[in-house]
Amino acid sequence: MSSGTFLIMRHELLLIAAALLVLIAEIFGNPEKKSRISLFSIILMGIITAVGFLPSPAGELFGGMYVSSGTRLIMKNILNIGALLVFIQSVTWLNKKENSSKVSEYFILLISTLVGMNLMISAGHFLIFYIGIELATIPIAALAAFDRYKNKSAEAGIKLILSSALSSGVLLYGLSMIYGTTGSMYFNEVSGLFHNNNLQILGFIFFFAGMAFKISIVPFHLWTADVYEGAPVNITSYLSVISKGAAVFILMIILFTVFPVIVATWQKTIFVTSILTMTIGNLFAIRQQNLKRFLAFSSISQAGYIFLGLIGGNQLGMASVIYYVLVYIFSNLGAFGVVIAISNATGKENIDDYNGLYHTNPKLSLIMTLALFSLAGIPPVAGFFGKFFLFTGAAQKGFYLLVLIAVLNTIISLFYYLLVVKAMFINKSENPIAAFKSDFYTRFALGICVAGIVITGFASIIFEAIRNLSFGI
Amino acid sequence: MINFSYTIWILLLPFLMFLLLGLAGHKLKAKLSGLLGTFGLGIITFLSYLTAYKYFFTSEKIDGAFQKITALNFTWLQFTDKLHIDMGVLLDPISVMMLIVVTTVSFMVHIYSLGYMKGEKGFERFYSFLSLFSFSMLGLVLATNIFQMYIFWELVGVSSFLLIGFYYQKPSAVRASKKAFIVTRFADLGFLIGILILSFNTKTFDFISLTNPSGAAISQGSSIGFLGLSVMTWSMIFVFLGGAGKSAMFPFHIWLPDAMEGPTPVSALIHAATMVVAGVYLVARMFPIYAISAPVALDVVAYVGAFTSLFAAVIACTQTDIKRVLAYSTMSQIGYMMLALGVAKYGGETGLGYMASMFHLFTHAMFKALLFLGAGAIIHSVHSNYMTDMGGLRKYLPITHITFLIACLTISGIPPFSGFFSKDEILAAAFQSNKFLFAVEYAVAGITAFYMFRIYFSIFWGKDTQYQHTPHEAPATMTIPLIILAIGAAVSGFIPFNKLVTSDGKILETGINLVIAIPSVLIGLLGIGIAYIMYRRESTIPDKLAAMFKYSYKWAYNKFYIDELYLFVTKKIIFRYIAVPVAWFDRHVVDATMNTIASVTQGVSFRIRGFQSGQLQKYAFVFITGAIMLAVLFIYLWK
Amino acid sequence: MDILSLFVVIPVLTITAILLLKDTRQVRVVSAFGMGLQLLMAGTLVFLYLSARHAGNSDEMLFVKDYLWFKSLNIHYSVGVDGISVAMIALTSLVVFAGIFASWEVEFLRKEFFVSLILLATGVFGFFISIDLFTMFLFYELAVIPMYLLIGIWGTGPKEYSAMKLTLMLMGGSALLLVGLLGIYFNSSPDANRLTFNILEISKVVIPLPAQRIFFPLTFVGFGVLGALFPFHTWSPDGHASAPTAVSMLHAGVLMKLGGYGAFRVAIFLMPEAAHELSWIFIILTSISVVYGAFGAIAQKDLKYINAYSSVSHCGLVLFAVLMMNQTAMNGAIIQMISHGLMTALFFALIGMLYGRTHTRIIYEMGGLMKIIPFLGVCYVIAGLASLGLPGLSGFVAEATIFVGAFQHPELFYRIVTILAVSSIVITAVYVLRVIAILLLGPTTNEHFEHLPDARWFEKISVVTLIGSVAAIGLAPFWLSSMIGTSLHPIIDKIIALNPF
Amino acid sequence: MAANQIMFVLFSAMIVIFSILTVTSRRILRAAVYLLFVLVSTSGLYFMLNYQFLAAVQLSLYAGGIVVLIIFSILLTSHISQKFESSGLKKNIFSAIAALAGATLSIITILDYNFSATTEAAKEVTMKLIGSSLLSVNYDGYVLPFEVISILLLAAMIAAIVVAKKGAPKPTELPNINQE
Amino acid sequence: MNSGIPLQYFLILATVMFFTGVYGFLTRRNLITILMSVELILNSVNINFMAFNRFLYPNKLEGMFFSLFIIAVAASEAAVAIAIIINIYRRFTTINVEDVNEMKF
Repeated sequence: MSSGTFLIMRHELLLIAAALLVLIAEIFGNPEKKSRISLFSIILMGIITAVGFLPSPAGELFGGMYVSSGTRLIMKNILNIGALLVFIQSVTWLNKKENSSKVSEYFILLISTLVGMNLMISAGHFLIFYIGIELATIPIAALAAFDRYKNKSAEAGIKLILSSALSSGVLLYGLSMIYGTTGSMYFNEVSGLFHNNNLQILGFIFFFAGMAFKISIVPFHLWTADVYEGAPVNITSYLSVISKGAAVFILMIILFTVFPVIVATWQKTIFVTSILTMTIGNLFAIRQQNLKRFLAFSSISQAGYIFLGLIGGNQLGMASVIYYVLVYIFSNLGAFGVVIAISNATGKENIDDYNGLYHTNPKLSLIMTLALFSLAGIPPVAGFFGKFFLFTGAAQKGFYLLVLIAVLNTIISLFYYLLVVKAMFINKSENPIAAFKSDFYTRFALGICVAGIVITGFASIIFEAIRNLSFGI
Repeated sequence: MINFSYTIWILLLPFLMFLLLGLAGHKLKAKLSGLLGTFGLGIITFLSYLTAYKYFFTSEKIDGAFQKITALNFTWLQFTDKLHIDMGVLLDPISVMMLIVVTTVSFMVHIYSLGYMKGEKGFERFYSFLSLFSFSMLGLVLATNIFQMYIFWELVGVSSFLLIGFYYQKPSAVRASKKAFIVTRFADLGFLIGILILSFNTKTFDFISLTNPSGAAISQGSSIGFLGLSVMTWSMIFVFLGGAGKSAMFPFHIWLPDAMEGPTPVSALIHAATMVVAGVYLVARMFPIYAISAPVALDVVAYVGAFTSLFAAVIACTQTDIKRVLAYSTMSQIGYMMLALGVAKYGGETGLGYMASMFHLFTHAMFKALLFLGAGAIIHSVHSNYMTDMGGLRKYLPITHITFLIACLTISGIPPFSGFFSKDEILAAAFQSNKFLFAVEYAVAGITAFYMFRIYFSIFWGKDTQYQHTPHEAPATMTIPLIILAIGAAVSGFIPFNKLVTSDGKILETGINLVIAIPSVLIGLLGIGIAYIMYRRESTIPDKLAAMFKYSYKWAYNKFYIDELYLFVTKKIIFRYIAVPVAWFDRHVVDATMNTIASVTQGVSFRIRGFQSGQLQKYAFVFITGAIMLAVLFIYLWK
Repeated sequence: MDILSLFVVIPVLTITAILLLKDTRQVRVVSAFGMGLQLLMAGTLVFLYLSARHAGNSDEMLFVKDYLWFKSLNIHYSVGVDGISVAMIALTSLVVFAGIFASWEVEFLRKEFFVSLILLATGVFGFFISIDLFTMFLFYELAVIPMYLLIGIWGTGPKEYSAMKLTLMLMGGSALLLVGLLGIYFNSSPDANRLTFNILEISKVVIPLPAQRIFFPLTFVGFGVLGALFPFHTWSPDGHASAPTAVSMLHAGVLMKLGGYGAFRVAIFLMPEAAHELSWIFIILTSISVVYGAFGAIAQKDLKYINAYSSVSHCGLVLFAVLMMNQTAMNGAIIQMISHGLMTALFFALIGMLYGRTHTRIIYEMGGLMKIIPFLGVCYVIAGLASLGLPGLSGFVAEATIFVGAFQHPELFYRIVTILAVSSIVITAVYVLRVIAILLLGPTTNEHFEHLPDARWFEKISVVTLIGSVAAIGLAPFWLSSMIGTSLHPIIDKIIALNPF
Repeated sequence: MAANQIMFVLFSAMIVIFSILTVTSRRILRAAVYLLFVLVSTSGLYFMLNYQFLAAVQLSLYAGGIVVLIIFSILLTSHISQKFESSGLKKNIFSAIAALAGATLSIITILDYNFSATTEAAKEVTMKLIGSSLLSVNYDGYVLPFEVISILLLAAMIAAIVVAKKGAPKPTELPNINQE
Repeated sequence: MNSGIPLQYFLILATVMFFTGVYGFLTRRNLITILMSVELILNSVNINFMAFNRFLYPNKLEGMFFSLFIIAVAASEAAVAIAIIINIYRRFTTINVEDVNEMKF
């Protein structure tokens, strides 16, 4: 393996190395001081994230099975940032007694899912893509079932793994058809051999259904809420941003590079599903009381908006999707960060519990508000820019109707985001959550999120950088 | 060319006075503010007389006609290149004549109020409002363009509103002021629409270019028809609506009697002498257009004027509140003026009506102000408005008695008092052009004499009423204006109006037409005679008559139920059947639609919750069917 | 730092300063200072603008500054003003200044209140200085959102419902608007690589008519929602009724103007053909707004509702005039915006002060207040008179200009509709006088009110500022009118050039 | 009928029948055994198709590994003789409709497609070829997935342990801050 | 060895198996039997890959390798799933899928 190979594959290799290091630390470390493993993992992840930004050559490895390019690198970097944030946010929770025996497992599993995602993004072959996606899912299911003393956690785990198995089955079935009609599983070969025939479309739809499952696109989304609610909050946040983001990235890459021939078909597919997704996600979110469930549906509808960037198949759309995922990571992790902090301190996860939060914990409320506004796309925070660019991407190809439906949907979403804001600022509570001080990790992570929410929008350089690396069909 | 630019002070002074008294008045001593206001108006009066002298006697005439002089003019608000509101001073015979009327009466009222309003709360407020009114009225009179006139027209309306509602804690005063404002506002709407139509066609607001009989503007729009009448006619009718509102012509007359809730000096100034004749002034101002381009509109003016004069005169006979009687009498007299304008034509002999109208306006201002101030003096001493509470007052109020008598004789058209001359001209003009209208006016002359002497006899003669406090003559501040006005009323008939104020500015040769003069004096005397019989002493005749014509009396007493009709329209129709339903519609239909969208969303959200059943297999089912349906859709249905 | 950006920077600095303050009592002083500075700045801007025009600078926009922001989409942060925006900025500074004093006695979460209020103002200022559609939209939404908290936290009555409704409906408007703006953007240049959000540049091209037909209604209605266009006005009564005083002032006084301004500056200016073609629909809607709002006001009992409906009527007049698409009417529309902004702010300030004393807004529960609180009473009468269009106060100037302008429309239909709209002045008089009569005049009905205190110094500052401005415009409208008029020329030229009707 | 055709019919019949039995049998252990039969028959098919290596993998990993795992877990969680009640009729019908619809759709689409027979020479699937392909870093080489799958297996192992591991302390009650 | 058997037969066989698995997934109540249905599904996919590889693209071994890795992934998936199922059994004392629905709506 040459150094060039290492450079190209450094994300995956470093992550694997990190996983092994954590494993070694687990085995040889002092069992009394396991909490240090958290810090160790965070430092490792921090280093990996930083290294990821070093310039890197683009190239193909393994006869085209592994592809690296600027776009894919930036996607991986974005995921790394998100993962790092999740890591930091997890510390308080992991320090609890009931979790103390599983700290290193937690990090190893998370890192291995990250390896899976990175591989899947760099895939040049459906096999790598498939293994990557499974590697990114199976450990997550175990993590969802991490709270072994909670029924809901176990339920979340089983629902995730079984549904995901079904979706993988459907996806594979679709892939088998694509294979049967093209004779190859290499991305660049498939795209050349694709025609607009029924069997291929059927294969594509099944493939799409499998992917849509991962992104929680309606009607393949039903697992989302239950899993999000049942899983530990950190895992929920990880699922809702990192897993989803990775799936969006790879779907986008595949759509753009493998399926340009049937662009009309997948545009229609996306058109229908994104409308369904936004609307259904929003409609369900309205009624939710549990914040995790609430954010689950919100993330479903967010996925619908993200599809608007995909639909055009244009450079702008791609840039806006990548950019939006970045913004979304900050916003959603900001919101989850607050939920995690409060959940850790009080165990409360309901919107009603947040009544009068502003009077006791103003900073947390403000961060939550900022994050929710960013999710809703309210200026001047980054979410506004993200949504604007997504819609611009769709409008560029003339999907004005879709944009209109999407923006009308943002009103519904604004409604329920405001419900939370209302709870925190306006509602009175007999028994509000008492003032508490979060530990350093929580505050640090939230600080990064806030900075991200605020800066990502205004600093046009971020978007421009992404834009320059993006490509259209 | 004479420099008239000082006339700006005629406008500025009262405005400054208004600001001074309005903003700082409560800090001054009450008496000082009154004196200040009076003094200010004195200066204005002086300036006005100066202007009148210079205009009529020293200004240059062209072709034997008085010229319209734009003393000063500046653009206040530019709409388009041609349409712009200017603020300025236009001097021509009628504006100068009005200047005299307004300042004279106003000055008298200012002095009079020093006594009448003494000790009232809000004395300085009263004077600031009076200043505001003077400012507005003068601005109206001197307007160089129709929009300026409209502006001051509105201001006059609001000062009238403020003054009627001066006793703002008295519900009836509040109601009356509101009514006055809204009714006139409604009429002003017509005025504004008229202006819009007029300016759309003529592309100018300027009076001089509008009313130039040979100018381009005057013929604009008379050829464009709309609903059977020319556009010019429409616009003039609409403009007249505005005039009718201010001048309390039927059917906009209802506010005037109620307006008597205001302090009596205000009634004298605004609701007798000056503001209410603004409508007449407006028609006179636009007269060339009426006469040349919109004769139909002019006929409307004539008939409305005639009807109102008769209608009001009849009601006046039945009222017992002396101020109300005077108010109806005012309406009736203004009807005279309107009629006179309506029957006139532009220029020459046929323009007699125009001159007569202006003449009557002038004399009427004098004697009606006198009447009101006299009534004020009476009320001041008796503390009642009702003539049923009065009687035999001649002993207690000698000066008031004499001046009031002069005024009554004047209005009844008895020579040599001024009313005789002006009314005679009007009747002559009516006789010239329309015998029917002449007949009406002739009858009205008789009725007028009757009802005026009805109150005269009831107050000063009649039964000897026992008063709780012995009535006493008013102070000098009140009697002096009475005397001055009485002199004015008596002698102003000798002013040669035919040489000064005519439709085309040229001298009009007129004389006393005995054929008309003698019968009119006779009918006046007849009216006085009947009144003498009925009211000189306590008599049962009026009651008998009232019983005999029970229903007609009742109708007239109740002012022909016009007020009730209005009340019905406003309260019932507008409020209950339009405004309330609109408000209801807004809340329960428009808003409800918006709320329904929200509740439907929530409802749908609730209904579809079954999809999220928590059952893994149902999820899978949806997944599979979803995939299959998408496949079917995109393979077979929507390829 | 250019002068225009200062209008955004100063509020932001003020907010920062407030946030850094420890002592909440100083908050209002700092706010007043910041907004006072802003008012001075506005004065300076007016002066600079007029002197630049006087010096012969005939550019369409002055003080233009342009910074490239998002290169790939050609999004700029670009600011510039013409007479219209200068006037609107002046209006905003006045109202905000008065609003600060009107909320002098907010006790609950004072810091947050002033921060939200100034944030709202920031959005409005930003909107008026922007000449780039993107930043304009950004500031537009920025202005809407603090409203939710302001009403929700500091409001009265069904505040949560009203706040939510207001926010959602306004965001609904901005949703339509967003689509409209994107449509404009993608048609802003025949060359796909030279698309722009810059209003001035877009105005130089003709957007294809089929595109205009789609995007004009979207844009117009999008702004129209904020401008209380029938039937999208229903947020207004509830919102105003529940909002705290300063917020009502700002909202009715300034925020609703964003609608009119946007409809004019974006919808009509950039898409005149469609505007001309479709104006009849919106003319009908706006005339309904005008008359219907006025009738709606007659039947109300709550002072704020009355004023809210009257705002519907008056703002309807703005859109009505804008749609007439000629110089005079548009000029009138702008003056009406300013005039209505001032007087409705005045109204709401006074209503707030009355409410603070009597704790009711139902007119029938009050009466004869003139005697007890003459200062406020007189101010209320003045506001009422301004509202019904009394000459000498700003309302008349605006309405007269609008009506004369609208009546210049060459088509009979428009003139007849104008007459309909004109008739609203009577209805306005009816409800204004009705309120004045019940509220202020007549005998005092409630003995509890006998000893109410009259206005205090900060209230006087607030009210006098506004009345002064109302009267200034009313007495000397020519400078305002001509300042706006000159700025309208390019717009009118474009309309005339494209629509030789 | 040629031998291979007979074999095909045999295998496919077994696959279909046992598949259906797997998903319908009311005794769980039987179902597991039926699954085993299906998997074995499938490996028979692979033999038929000349993929001996994969057939072997199928037998060892699938039939030998997974099914044993399943049976273990059955033993852990159920009584062997337990007959569980059949699921609701409505659910069965709807599921059957969905499955039938899906199958119909797929089959129609498959039959609709004109597969062009290959003209390429078949590669001999020798162990050597498989081995070298599996370790090749070039085109058509599978070393990368081979390596990654090892990580997956490791992760899966850890995951399974994390979930199933006993002995972690029970969660402590949260301090109720509100009462402090 | 595959002469005389059309490719379609294999495909149909796989399809039937696939949807049988789907049916099982949708109807079986026991979590383990659901897992078994998943195995059926994956197995059917494998048949597809093998058949395509053999009939259409015999010069490369992509299909075969794909199947190989699917089997491996299926194994690890099954391992984790079974671990979770056992955990479910501990928590709920049942592995009936219909009883595992604490979270809904």
